[in-house]
Order: sequence, then structure tokens, then C-alpha cells
Amino acid sequence: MKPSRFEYFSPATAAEAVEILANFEGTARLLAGGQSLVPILNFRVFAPAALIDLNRCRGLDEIRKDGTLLVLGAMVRQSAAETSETIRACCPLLTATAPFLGPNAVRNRGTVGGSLAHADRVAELPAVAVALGATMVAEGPKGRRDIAADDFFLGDLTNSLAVDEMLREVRFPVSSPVQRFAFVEATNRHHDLALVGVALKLTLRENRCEQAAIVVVGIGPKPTHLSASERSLVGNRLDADAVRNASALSIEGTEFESDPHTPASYRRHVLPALVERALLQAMSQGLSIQR
Amino acid sequence: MAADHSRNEGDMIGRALPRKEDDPLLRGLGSFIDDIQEPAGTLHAVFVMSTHAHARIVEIDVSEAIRLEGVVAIYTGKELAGRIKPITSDIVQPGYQPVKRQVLATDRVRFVGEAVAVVIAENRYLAEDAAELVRVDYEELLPLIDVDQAVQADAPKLHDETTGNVLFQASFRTPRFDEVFASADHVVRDSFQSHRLAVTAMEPRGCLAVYQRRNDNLTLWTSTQIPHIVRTAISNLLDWDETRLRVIAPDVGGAFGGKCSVYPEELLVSFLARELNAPVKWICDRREDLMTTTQGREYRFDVALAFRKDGTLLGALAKIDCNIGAYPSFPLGASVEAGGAAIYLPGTYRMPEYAYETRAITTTTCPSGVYRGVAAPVASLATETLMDRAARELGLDPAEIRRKNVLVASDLPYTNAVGARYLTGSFDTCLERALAAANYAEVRRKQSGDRLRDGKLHGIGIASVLEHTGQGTLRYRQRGIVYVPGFDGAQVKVEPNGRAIAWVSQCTQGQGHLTAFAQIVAQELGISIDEVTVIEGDTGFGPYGTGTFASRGAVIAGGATLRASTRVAEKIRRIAAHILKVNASDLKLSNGRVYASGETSMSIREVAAVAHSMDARALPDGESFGLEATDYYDPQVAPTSNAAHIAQVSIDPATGLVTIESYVVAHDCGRVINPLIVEGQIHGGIVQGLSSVLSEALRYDQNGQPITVSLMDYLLSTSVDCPDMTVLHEETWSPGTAGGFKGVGEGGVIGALPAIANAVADALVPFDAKINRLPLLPHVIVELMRSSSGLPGGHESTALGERNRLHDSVAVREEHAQSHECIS
Amino acid sequence: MKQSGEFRLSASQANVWDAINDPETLQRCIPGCESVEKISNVELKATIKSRVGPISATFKCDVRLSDLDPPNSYRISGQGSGGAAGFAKGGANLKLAADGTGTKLLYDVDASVGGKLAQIGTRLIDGTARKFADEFFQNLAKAVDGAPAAQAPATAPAPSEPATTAPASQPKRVRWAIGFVVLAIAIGLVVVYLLSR
Amino acid sequence: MAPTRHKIELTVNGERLQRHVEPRLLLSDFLRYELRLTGTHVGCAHGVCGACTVSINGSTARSCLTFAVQMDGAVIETVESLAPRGPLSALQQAFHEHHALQCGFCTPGFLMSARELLARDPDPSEESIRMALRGNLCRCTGYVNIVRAVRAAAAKLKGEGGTHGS
Repeated sequence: MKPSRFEYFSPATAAEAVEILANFEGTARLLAGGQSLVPILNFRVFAPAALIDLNRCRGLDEIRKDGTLLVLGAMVRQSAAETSETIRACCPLLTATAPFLGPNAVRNRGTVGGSLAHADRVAELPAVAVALGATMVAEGPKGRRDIAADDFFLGDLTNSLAVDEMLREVRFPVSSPVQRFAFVEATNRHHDLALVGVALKLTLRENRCEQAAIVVVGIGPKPTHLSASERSLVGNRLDADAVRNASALSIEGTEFESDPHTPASYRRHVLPALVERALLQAMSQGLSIQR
Repeated sequence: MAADHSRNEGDMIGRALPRKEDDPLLRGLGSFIDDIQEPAGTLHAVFVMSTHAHARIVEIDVSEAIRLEGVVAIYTGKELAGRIKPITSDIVQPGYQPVKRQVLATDRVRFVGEAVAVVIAENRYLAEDAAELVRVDYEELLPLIDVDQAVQADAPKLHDETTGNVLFQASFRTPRFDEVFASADHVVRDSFQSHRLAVTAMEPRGCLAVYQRRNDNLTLWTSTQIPHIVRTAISNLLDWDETRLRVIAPDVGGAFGGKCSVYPEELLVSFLARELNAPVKWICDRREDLMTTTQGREYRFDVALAFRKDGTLLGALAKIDCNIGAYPSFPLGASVEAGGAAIYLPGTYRMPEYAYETRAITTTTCPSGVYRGVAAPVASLATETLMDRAARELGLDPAEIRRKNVLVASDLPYTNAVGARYLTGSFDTCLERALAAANYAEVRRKQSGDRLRDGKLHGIGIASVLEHTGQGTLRYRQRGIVYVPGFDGAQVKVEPNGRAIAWVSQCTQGQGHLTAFAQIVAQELGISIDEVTVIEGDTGFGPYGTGTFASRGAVIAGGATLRASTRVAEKIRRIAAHILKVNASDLKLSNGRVYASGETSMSIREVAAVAHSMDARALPDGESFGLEATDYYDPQVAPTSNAAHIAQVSIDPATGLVTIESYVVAHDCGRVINPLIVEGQIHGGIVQGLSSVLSEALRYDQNGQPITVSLMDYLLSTSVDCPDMTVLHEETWSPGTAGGFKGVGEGGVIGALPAIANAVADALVPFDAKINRLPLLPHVIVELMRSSSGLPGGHESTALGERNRLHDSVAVREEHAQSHECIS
Repeated sequence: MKQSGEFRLSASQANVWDAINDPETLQRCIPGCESVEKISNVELKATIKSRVGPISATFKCDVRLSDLDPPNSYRISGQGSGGAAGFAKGGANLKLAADGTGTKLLYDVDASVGGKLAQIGTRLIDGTARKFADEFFQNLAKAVDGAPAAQAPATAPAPSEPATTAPASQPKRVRWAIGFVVLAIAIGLVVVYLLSR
Repeated sequence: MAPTRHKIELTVNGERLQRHVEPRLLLSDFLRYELRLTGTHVGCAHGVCGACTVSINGSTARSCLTFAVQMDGAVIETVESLAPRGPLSALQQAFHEHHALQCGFCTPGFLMSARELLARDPDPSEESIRMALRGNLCRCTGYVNIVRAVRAAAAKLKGEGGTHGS
């Protein structure tokens, strides 16, 4: 398990990185934390002509509150979600999700941007990004463009960046006191990959739900809104019936995929329970991570 | 029965001493295969593995690969066929068919991962580059994934030299079996399918061969449990003078049975070192390990237990099929699992009548071999699960039915239905101590109303288990396993400075031999363990022996060390007696001195000086120089250890995730040499069991493609899946073994499977869930709950609603269960 | 992997049959089809580049056609080898049936994969197969109807790097079309790996 | 064609080094084969088992998922740095006394992870110890004595108010 040969570049700026990327016309790959990429290199299921290491790019590790936005550079490490007071204050859901993102050694190195760009169906962060309505800022030769999280994830390991674009930063709306969040998941072992993961964001006014985002990962190629559940909550009081109803509706029109290890029927079975849990957690203002 | 073997002040045996081997390992100075500084010019081997489960090799094209810079050579099976003899486990046993395995497949591949070619290059990276360029053209043949496919009349024959795919079969029946079974009041039966497991030692296999053309000498460092057997195999299969071969097992990063076979890679790397006149190294990577290291425990156990109304066990019937994969392992062969499965089934209970049929069947999957506990964990899973079912059906508490049937002092010594002798044991004591420590009665009372607490289902499970340990020559001769000697040896030597060194014929993979055996030597010679050095795993020193597996270390190597030490101690006494002018029998060895009654004494160092003629005083007439002895040990009766395990679990009814809440084990491995090490063995065994109950499973798709070749898909338990544990020691010394030792390596895993499975089944009693498949992954648990007749609502129900209904249904069923569940 | 499905196309059965036997149409429809070479009336070689996210592999495929019953149905089977990456085998029965003014296309696929990618990429198998089938039928629908197929799931925008199309040196009309669907599906299964973090 | 080698300057266990490395050389292989620091073990090479855990610029990382070429200017510590000479560190000593290692292959990774935990949280609960070690696989000990050893080390270090782990 040793990787194939590749050329190595370590640009000092994102602009440089994008330029090199363009030169390789899709045969080069950006290297962020490497926690998902290097394993597939070691297994030799992926052999890019070149790796463009972003670890030395200036400014990509910045964490900044910009008015109503929390801006995370593409190279902000996953561990920062726990340690950064700015993130904790602006996006408590990111902080609450951190423990789900794998052990310390992985979070120390793994990046928020890298996990999002890798677009792994069992990863938690894509669900969080979609639930929070994050914006992906892509940088390419023709400059920058914004991509809504909803449009960013196209399928397994596939995002909507063009071959000559890189994910420059991610912008999360700063959460407000009237918002409630939760992340819960079902796993094969304690703290394992998500068989099903649910990220939740509620906006409440006088105990009525003004806005609801319930996003599931693990059941298919990309994060998916549970629209029926979301609709059922908006405008209503959050009582036991509303919770029961929303959780029941979570499987309405939702597609569940099987894999050789876990049947779709299981995912279908646990989703309502997870939605209920997320709602109960959010209502009790739980950001307490459930084990 | 547990005779009081009170310990003396100053005893070394029985002390919880931290290990002598720890220091270098803690500093990062361990010497595992890949840590050994290889000589300059060492070449690296990488194997080209079959991508098909069953296929004919049409052509292998290495032209592109061989041209690659840094590639030294590439060999295919055809080129080596005549030069390395095939590995053959020709067990001498009725119903056994030997099978040949070429070190590289020649014309046919029989499992995905079987090596078809080997690439040798200047480093591992280049070797992997080249391996990717080797083109192999296959003509696919029908794969046989499970035993049912393999035994069908029209199934292709996997090996030309056999008739059919059943490589071994045996059967047995006690004379009165039929009549007793027929007249039984109650029979419980089920078919248990155990799943294939990967041994997954943290250090994968590997070897380094260094050849000296000067004298045709070879030194092979290999990560093995059986260095002497590996040396003999190389000698036989490569026609190489055994006196020119030295096999060294350095630090070995776990083994658990996975390094208990002679592997093609060991033969090939040795061959290549001589062929290329260069050092050759091969390190197995994890994917390769999960595809090619012997796998374990894929059995089907169809078991029936017969009882009297009152819960008295009358007998057992077992039909056992083992999927042993593409080739038998060497030296243990195709019968070791199937045979063991049958022999291990009668456990800690009075089971007068017993009948079995057992078969070992070859399929197009990775070869299987012994894995910690071999068949005992699954045999116990079957019997202990059925014990619980019988209890519920007969209105007894699981503890009660065990109390009724477990062997007690008055039964001992006991000869079980297949003739295995249990000389001593503390079956009932361990059961009672475990029940007390787990607060069993209280837990049952709390549970009686409702198994659902804090939104989780709670269950408790008991297992009473037996561990066959320290099997000697007799057991291997009986089973016709000719390449496993069964004895081990030790050479103990006191140097002129009065310090002792012991060369022991086994090797250690973490079991703490270097400490435990030092305690034995120190005890016998009356010196401190700091003055004792134990060396193992090197065929260049000390006596020949069998190796470390099947819980035979303490019993057999420990016994050999004890006997050799005793003989050295006797010689010390003889010399001291001569010098001190007293009777040898009056002398005591302790604190590094030889004491006569009264004041007279001399130091062992002085005795050593005399023995080495470095002292004015002479040896007694007829006494030889030096202060050493070599001895071997082969216990006449294989000692049996026993234990009672009690697990408490909780289940998240919504996700099906199982949590082990607490774990208690009361065990008896005879005289304990080092409690610290014994507990470590038990902890580790239990977690390997826990891991295999909850998440581990090797899987093949319908074409025989392995789909669990990474640790992302092969799920080992981590620290957050495991509980702290309570371990209680009973010590009934074995009168049948030197020192009274019994083995302890496998008991943990044997008990963990049934204890945890029973605890889960207990938590799911409201659903009448019958557990006969592992692992109990969340989706399996959810299926068990949903398939339950009584649970209203399907997956459409919300968890909240489901929980309410679950609550009702639990309550209802509890009442129902109450009516015939008498709480102990 | 087994998968069966049904699509309704508004074009007539004859037109659909023609379309799916027109090499140019096919090259546009089959995800990653790079070249086609006819060997005989029942054999054909094709090169298909299969990709999931960053991971791609090129498969040399042998296709065999049987049970021909134009313009209604046939059995197609084939296998592709991706060298060290692994291999894919597939087979399918395909049926066209008039459905009012349009055409119903029924397929029932059985595909399996082997080798390193298959062993390592297990978790995404079904999803990838579905994606390949969907993409083909989306493209086909556009080709014959100039509109998305009825009840077709929303398709993903083209992946970051479009599959390059090599000049196809095949005779004008070849009846191999749907074979590629099968292979595309089968091969799609192979080309995935997922080791998150 | 020979691959281009990149020059890196880094500090490993306090020693400044300069080397030329091929881009694809994994940090784990660089440490083990070029620097002969073989205490860092490779148990899976895909970032699951944690045996290869080292400290890069003060944070633990999988050396099997990092390339040596990325380490230019980095400060790396391996298990060999915990007690280069003299007595074992408090953490190592606790592992020894509590029999927290058997075969010892995974031990270096556990030591590096536990050391980081104790540096961040001098008084960890059993749960947080288990959480902090969940990225390290052990096949021998059942984790029982490892968790106990880390607790003991924490207690000892707190008593001393001393430096964490190393």
C-alpha cells in the first residue's frame, strides 16, 4: 500500500494553486488534510499526475466573523470547530458536530473544506453545510463564484467545482438566539461512519417554527433535505404531535440506498427516530452531543 | 476441592509483577519484523494476487513489469513448481483427504488474493509499481462460496487429488444416545451460523531472509508462533539441510492463531534469498492481511439439547460443517477446526449422552485456520444459547438451569462424553462468584417489571465455559497431526556471575513469557527475576519445540522451564551440600543464597564459580562442570480451565446499537504465575469476543470477491465500544501438570460470545428474538425486533410512537414472560 | 448487483430502436464511452472510461449479443477489464414495447465486479449503478425526444471533467447499443472508493 | 526516469535535519526507513489503526496519511522522544505498571494520543479517555488497562503538577 508516483506542488497562494490546477486539465488533485485522499492513493485506486498541496497557501486557514457570516478558509482544520471560540459563538452546530468527525489525530489534520469537497456520502459536514445554508466560494482562473451548499453536492465524491476551480472558503450564516440545532446519527459501532446522519436547524418565534432545515446523509449519494418534515413544522407550534408528525414524514418520498453491508430497510427504519431525536434535542436546546 | 496452596513470603510465582519486556516497547525500541535494520541491498517482494475466486490461469505477461527500473526479478508459479515442494497437511486420520498447495498458483487460482506471481524490486514502492503492470489472463470457473454450494453433487471439484470437496469428516455417538434422546421430556434445537473472522493482529505478517552463500546458511526472521516448525518445513519443502537454517521470531505484534501456520511467503522469501543471493524482505499490508492471512470460524452448528422436565441436561446432538476455504493450513490441517468443534462442544455441564457428525469443506475463499478459541467460542455460543432457551421454555431462570447442570466437586475427576478428562475445576464456584459480583438477582428483580429503562432495553447474559489448554503430544498423535510435536523444551543455565538465562522453545506475542517464565526460574533458583533472562523464538538456541498457541504457553513451556530449573537447583544443592558439608535435602534456595539449617549458607554466585572452576574449591566427585540443564515437558493430561462470564448490555431500540454496560468474569486457570498477565489475557480475549459478536465479519460477494479488505469495512471494536471489567480469580491447581498450571489464552473469547449474545437475547425477550447469527450489527438487531410477531407497527411508525408501543408490548410480554420466569 | 427498470420515451418504437443503434447517438448517451470496434456480427470491443468523482478507470470491454429479436428485444452480455483496477461483468435483457404513441423500454440488469476497486469500493455500488443507468436513459431521452424521459429522476449536471470521446471507427449502424448500458452500469460499480477521513 | 526529489528541512525529536525526498514517500516510511525511528508502526496504511500516530507541530497526526515532502519546516515528535534516555515518562511508567501493553505494536500510537489528551485535559474522565483513544486500535489488551493507565498517569501528573506525558 504505497502510492503511485505524482508530481508535487506547494503553492504559496490560492491563485498559484488554481493556475497549476488549470495547467493539468483535471489530472491534478488538490491536497488539503489528506485524511480521505491519501488512503485512496495508498490503495492505488486513484493515481493523479500531480498533487497540489494547499497546506502552505497563505490565508486559507483564516476564521473570521464578517457581519452576519462566519467565513472559514478552505484549510481550517476540523479540530478548530471545537477549539475556536469564534466558531463556537457563530456556528454552535459545527462545534456540536466536531466529535462525530473522527478521532483527534484525524480532526487535527483533516479540514472542513476538504471534507466538503470530497463529498463523501457518509461524512457529517456536508449535512451541516446544507442545513445551515452555507455558501461555497469557488476560485478559478476567471475569479471567484459562490455556490450554494444545496447546489454543491452532486453525488458520490462529486461536487460542482469545475476542473480548474478550488474551494476557497465556506461561508456559514451566523446563527441567531432564536435558532436551535442538533446533529444525530446511527452507526455500526459507537462513533463510526454515519449509516444515517441528520443535521437540524430550527428558527423559532414564540415557540412557533418559522423555518426548518432537516438534512440527512448516508442514505444516498448526497445530502438531502427532508422537505415533507420541514414543511410540516413551519408555522406550527413545536409540541409532541409536531415532532411525531415531522418524524413520520421523514420517509415520505425519501429514497434509501442499500450497500453490501447495510440494507436500505435499516436506513428507512432509523430515519424517523433520528429526526425525532434531533427535534427533541433541539427543543430542549440540546447541543449536548448524544452518544 | 480448591486445596489451599498458600503462598510463601518471597515466592516469585503468583506475583503481579510488571513485565520485563515492556521497557523497549514503550520507548519505541521494539524489534518487529519491519523494525529490523535490513542489510544493505535488501530486495523487497510484492505478490501479484488473483482477482478471481476460481479461475484457470491462461497467461501471465510480465514483459512490461520486468522492464521497469528497479525491478530485479519476477517469478510465476510455473517457474517455481518443480523447485519448491507444495505445502501438504497430510493428517493421518480416517476420513481425511490431504490437499497440495503450490506456493504460487500454477494453473488454477482458488481464492481472491492467492498469489500468482512475485515481484522483487529495490524497494517496496517500485515493487508495487511493477506488480500493477503484470497482466494475468484468467478463464473463470464456478466459484464455491459456502459449504452448501461446495457439497452439491454437481459442484466442481476444487482439488484434483481429492474425491469431492469434503476434506474431512468424522462422527461419534454414545451407546445410549438414541434411547435417551428419544425419551427426553424437552428438546431445544437451532442452527447456528457463525461468521468468518479475520485474526487482525495489529502487526500483519512479514519476513526477512538473509542468506550466506559462504556456508549456504539462511536466517529467516518471520512473524510467527511456530519458529521450529517453520524451520523444519523450509528444510523439507526446499530440500535444505535443517542445520543450516535459523528461524527467528522477533517481537511479534499479536498472532492469535493467524501466525500459527507455515505460509507460502515464508518459503518463497527463503527461496528467493538463496536464488538471488541477496537479502529479501516481504511485509504484508493490511489489505493483503485481510485477504490472505488464515481466517477463522465459519461454521454451521446444528445443535439439539435434550432435557428432563426439571431442567436436567441429558445430552447433545451436533451436526457441524466448517468452511475451511481453499486450502488446509499447515501444519494443523483441515481437521483441526471440524475436529475441535466436535470435541469442545461438551463444556462445563454433565452431558452424559452426545452424538456428532462433523465435516471440513473446501471452498473458493481464503484458507481458514485456528483463531483464538478455534471452534470453542461458537460451540459455547450454541450450547449456552440453547441453555437459556431451555430455561425459558421450562420456566427456569438461566442461572438456575446452569446451577442444576454445571459440574460440582463430587463429579470430579470427570471424563466427558468424548473422553476428555477434567481433573479439577471450580465450575459451580465460578458461576456463583460471577452471579454475586454481577448482582444478578438484583438485576433480575429490577428487570422483572420492564426491560425498558431510560429508553433502552436492558439484558443480562450468563455463560459457563470450559477451555481445553496445554494439549501435549498425545492429543496431536490421537488427531494424526503429525507435524505438530506437542512438547516444548527449555534450557536453563546459571552463568559464572550467578545470574540465570533460559532459552525456551516457544515465542511470545504479548503473553509475557519473558516475565512469567523468569518468575518460574527465579522461584526455583531462589534469585530475583532481575537476575533471570528468558530468550525465546530463536531456533539457533535452546531445544526444539512446538510453539505458542492453543493456550499451551504456561502449561508446557512453563512446565519445561520449571523442570529444567528444578534440575539446575538440584545441582546447586549438590554442590553446596558438598562444600557446606550438609545434606542436599536440607538446603533451601532463596535471596540468591543456599541456606543450610542454622547459620551456614553460601551464595549461588559462589556455587556458580565452583561449577565453572573459578574457585579454589572443587566440584564433588562425578559432578560435571557448568550449571545448566535442558528438559522437555509433555503433560499427560491436557488441563482444562473454566470460567463464568456475565455481561450486561443495553440496546437502543430505535437504532439497534448495542452497548456493553458491564462485564464480570470469574475464572480458574489453575495456579496463577502472574495475575497481571492473566487478567490481561482475559481482558483481551473478552474484547476479541465482544468485537466479533457486535461488529466483525469478513464478507464475500456471490462471486467470492472479499468486500471487507480494509479496516473501514472490517469493523474492530474500539475503546468506546468496550467496558471496564471485573475479573475474579479461582485457583484450583492442576494435579496433572508441572507446577499446577493451566492455560488462559482463549477462555476470554470463549465466554464472551455466549455471554454477550445471551445478554442481547435477554434484552430482546419481549420480542422472542432468537439469536443464531452473528454479528449483531444494529440492522440485525432492528430486524430481530421487527420480525417479532408481537411488535405492532412497522418501519412507518415514528420512533416516538414506536417507543410507546414498544413500551406497551414490552410490558405485555413481560407479564407473559413472568408467568414462567422464576427469578433467582 | 441486480437492477431492473422501465422508461417511457415519447418517440415511436422504431425510432427508439434506430436511435439506440446509431453509433453517434450511443457515444453521446453512454457515460464514458470512448471507442467502439466491431469484431463480428455478435462480438464487439469497446473502451469505456468510468469515473466517480476523482477516481476513474478505463475498461476494455468485450460485448456479445444474443437472442436478437429486432425491433423488440435482445440479451446482451459482456465483460470489461480494467487491468490492475479490476474487472466488470454484466448481462441484461432489454425489451422495447409500443406504448401508445411512445415506447416503453424495459431493462433488467445483472452485473458484478471484481478486483481491487470492487473490494474497496463496496459501499457505493448500488448508487453508482443507478447513476449510470439514469445518466444513460436521460441522455437517450434527450436524444430521441429532445426532452427528459418520463418519471426519470433528476439527473446530475455533468461531472467536473466530461468524458473525452475518441473518434469511433465503427460501421454506420451497429446493433450494440444497449450493451453499453449494461457495461456502463457494471463498470460503474467498479469505480468507486470511499474511505472518509 | 528518476523522480524529482524535494529538499526538506525539519526538526524531528529536537534534531534539525535536511533531506531530499521523493514526493510519494509517506512520512511513516521516511521516519522508519530514512531516520530509522522504527517506533512509529504502520498497522493499516489507511488511517484507521492509529499505530503510526506522531505529533506534527504539536498536534497528533497519522504519519501514514502524510507525505514527508509536506514536512518542510515542521517540528515532529515520535514515541522515541517520550523518554530518550533515563527513566520512562509518567505515562510510559503507568502503561508499564498497569500492564497496558501486550504485544506492544500499537503502544507507540496510544502513547502519542494519550499524551495529547493529557496535555489538553489534565483530569480526563474515563469517557473522555476512551473518546481520545478511539482512533487507536489494540487487539491484545481490550483497552481496559490502557484506560486505567492513562487515568493513573493523569493522577500522578496532577500530583506533581508536572509536565504532561513527556
